[in-house]
Amino acid sequence: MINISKEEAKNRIAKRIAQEFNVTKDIVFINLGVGIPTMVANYINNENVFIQAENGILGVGPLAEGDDIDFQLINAGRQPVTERKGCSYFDSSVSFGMIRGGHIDVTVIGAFEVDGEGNIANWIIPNGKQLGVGGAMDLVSGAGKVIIAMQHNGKDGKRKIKKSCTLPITGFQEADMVVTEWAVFSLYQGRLVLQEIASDITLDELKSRTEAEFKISDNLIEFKT
Amino acid sequence: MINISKEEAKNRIAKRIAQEFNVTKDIVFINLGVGIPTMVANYINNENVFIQAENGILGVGPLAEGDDIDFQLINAGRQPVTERKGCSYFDSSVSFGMIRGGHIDVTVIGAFEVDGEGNIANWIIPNGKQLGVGGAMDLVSGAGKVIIAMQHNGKDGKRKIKKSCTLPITGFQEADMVVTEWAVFSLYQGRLVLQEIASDITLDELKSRTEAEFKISDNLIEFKT
Amino acid sequence: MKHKHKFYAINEAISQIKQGSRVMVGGFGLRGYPDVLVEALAESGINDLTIISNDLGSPGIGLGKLLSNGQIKKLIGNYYNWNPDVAQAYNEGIIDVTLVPQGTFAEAIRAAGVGIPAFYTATSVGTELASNKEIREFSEKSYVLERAISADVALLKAYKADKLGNLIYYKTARNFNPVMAMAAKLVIVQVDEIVESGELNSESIVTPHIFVDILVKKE
Amino acid sequence: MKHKHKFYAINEAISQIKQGSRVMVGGFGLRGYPDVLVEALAESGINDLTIISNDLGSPGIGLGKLLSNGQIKKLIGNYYNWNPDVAQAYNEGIIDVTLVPQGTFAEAIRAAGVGIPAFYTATSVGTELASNKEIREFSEKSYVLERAISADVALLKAYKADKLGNLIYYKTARNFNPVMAMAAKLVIVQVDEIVESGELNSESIVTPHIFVDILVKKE
Repeated sequence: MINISKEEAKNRIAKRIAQEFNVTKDIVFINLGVGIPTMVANYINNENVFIQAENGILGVGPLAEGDDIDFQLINAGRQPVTERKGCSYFDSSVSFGMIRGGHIDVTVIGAFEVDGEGNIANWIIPNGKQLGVGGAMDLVSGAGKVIIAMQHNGKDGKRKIKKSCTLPITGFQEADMVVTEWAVFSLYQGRLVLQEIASDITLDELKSRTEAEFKISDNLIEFKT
Repeated sequence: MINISKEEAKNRIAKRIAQEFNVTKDIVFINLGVGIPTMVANYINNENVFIQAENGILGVGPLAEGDDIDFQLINAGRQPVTERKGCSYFDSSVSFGMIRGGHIDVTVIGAFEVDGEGNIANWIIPNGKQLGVGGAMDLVSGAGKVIIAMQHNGKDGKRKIKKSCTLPITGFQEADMVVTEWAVFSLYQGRLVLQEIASDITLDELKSRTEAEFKISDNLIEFKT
Repeated sequence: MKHKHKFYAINEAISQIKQGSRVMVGGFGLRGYPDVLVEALAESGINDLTIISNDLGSPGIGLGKLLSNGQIKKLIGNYYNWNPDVAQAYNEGIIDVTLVPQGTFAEAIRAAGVGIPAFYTATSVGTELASNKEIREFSEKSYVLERAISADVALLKAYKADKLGNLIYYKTARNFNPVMAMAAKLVIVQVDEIVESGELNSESIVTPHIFVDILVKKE
Repeated sequence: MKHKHKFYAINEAISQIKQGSRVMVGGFGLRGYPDVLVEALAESGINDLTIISNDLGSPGIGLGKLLSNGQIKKLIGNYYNWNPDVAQAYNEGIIDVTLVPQGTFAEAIRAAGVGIPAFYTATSVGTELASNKEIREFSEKSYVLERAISADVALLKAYKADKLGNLIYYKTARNFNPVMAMAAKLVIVQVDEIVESGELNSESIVTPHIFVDILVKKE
């Protein structure tokens, strides 16, 4: 059983997702959840991509450091950020108006579990140490495309791509793409399809690490970052 | 049968309604409909009263004249107005949010008819030359208090304070006060009560000019402007 | 997703409107309406239009011209008293008119923009305009269910845009423009001035560029 | 109707809050929340409170202090992951918690402010948070009916106020403050600076003074 470090895994996922945004010549509006999704921003080098944070800003720039830190200017993960030129501020009802109204093209979001039908569980572990839903349900329901960014397996190898989610659902059949450190899946008509596989894992090993059944794309390619 | 000119009638009504606003020491927010209601502003001399216009301004100043006219700054009757210090602009959804949300204390509005139960008809004459509702229904339903400003009788003496409105209703039991050139009525628990009567009309004549039955207040006083 | 190149010539912008389109138009009483775009739409002769607007200008002026030209099939709006041609055309059965109370109209447009398909309001309960609509009680008060109002295209007027498409307005010319910017599939905005990105105060931008597709500068 | 004299000392302002009050508090993750007002509320010992807020600060910090103090009966909000005391108190049955998705939460507060008793949204359909709520189809898509959320008192934070009570905010410290200003019977705002009436740009005022009752200047 091969393994890579948690840090490498996360960066791999973030880099791969950033590729989705580095080719567009149109203007694209995205929202990045906390954790790996926020790291995606580090690898986007396309000025046509604008990042919205649900706490009320469109045009989030890089994370703020040193003297640039303004504690009143944060992203939804409470990290100090900077402004891009042409950024704007608005209240939470307008911010979620953008999300619910379908104006956000893509959301990248983490998950505890995702299943073969595209159901997402990412908001709560019952009776756990955390109680909160945040904007997750609004985002998976409202954004044009939902990309799940998560490590393929949990602690002690627990499989997170399930036949059927076991944790409370955030949204039904909302996932459009799942990116892990080993693979890229798309969801098409409620079916999970393997589109890309990393060179350092075999298909058999990937299957053993994935509870859900998946179809293999006729155009399967190597997962590159 | 006594009469006063239309102009005098209108001014009398506007002056009397303005009295309602010239005593308050609290801050009061009001919205004035087109016609006589707009004239009320000419007689308010209390800086505690702020006028909202539903096309998106709070803090309407006097009508603009001469060089002060800015055609992009109008009230809801399309008249050029001026700004008061501390005025603000907002879109129509916020403007009616103020109205529907109960933040406007008083609306003064004209009417074709009002009846003994406080029903108001002021938006349409079926198959007539005009088709429009504007903000009338929002205002009578949303404002804290509704004051009807209208001449007591229509053309050829037609009685406008009806037993029951004959024209399509704008709002049910929404009128709180009716001011005409001859009298001031309040509406209390769905009953019309004469509170003030002008010195140049007799009670009998007032009754003959009023279709609705009305109670006479124990504290009936003279209508003064 | 928005096209990067937002700057269109007037006729190029208007050519996005098709026969039978649902078109929202900003403005209130000839203030804050996109005069150049409306003029071009009148000249285009495109017809069978549903026009969603507060009013219809004055007879033969502004949106009134579309009616004179016979380009309108249906109106959704609230106050046509400034243009008696509307009542006449309606009474003669030439056009269909759906009247919505002004506040409900504004809220229903916003609702479409923010993904709310329907909401309840006390406005119009018990009146003709609520007949055939669902009435429901909340906390012992009656409300009417109102549906969101969306459009294919919005023709709007703003004061300044930056190059990204962020907008600010001028005084009461703001009116319905910001809510309509959220509620149409394609949003075309006529502006007086275009400034560099970053020149508008971030705190004062009224319509963020996420809501704007096309900018047309008034010459 | 608003009192003309809007300027209150901190404790005078906080004394408006009663045992059992429903209190909305602006802010997101300790940014844009009225720290001085919350501190004074914590010191007041007023209890049995329902707190309506995005989050509950951090353990023992900001609104977290009200929980440590045992002043809270119920929470209505959406994200308590920054303060694990909340899950613990909830799991132990010490407090009641109603979770509302963040966007629905913002919209429901705005709804209360603008006289909308209820609205439909697709957010949370099919999830636990929509269980026991009415589901309804519009144009073949399912939506859940959500009720407005109002309060007795709102404790807010703005950047500048003018003497009338008009408000502007600072960057992402704006968040829930403007919608909460519309939705409470009594609105108390902590501001950094108070300027003369007329000194704020009329086009840039975010919260008009019609929504503001009391101003408290942070010393």
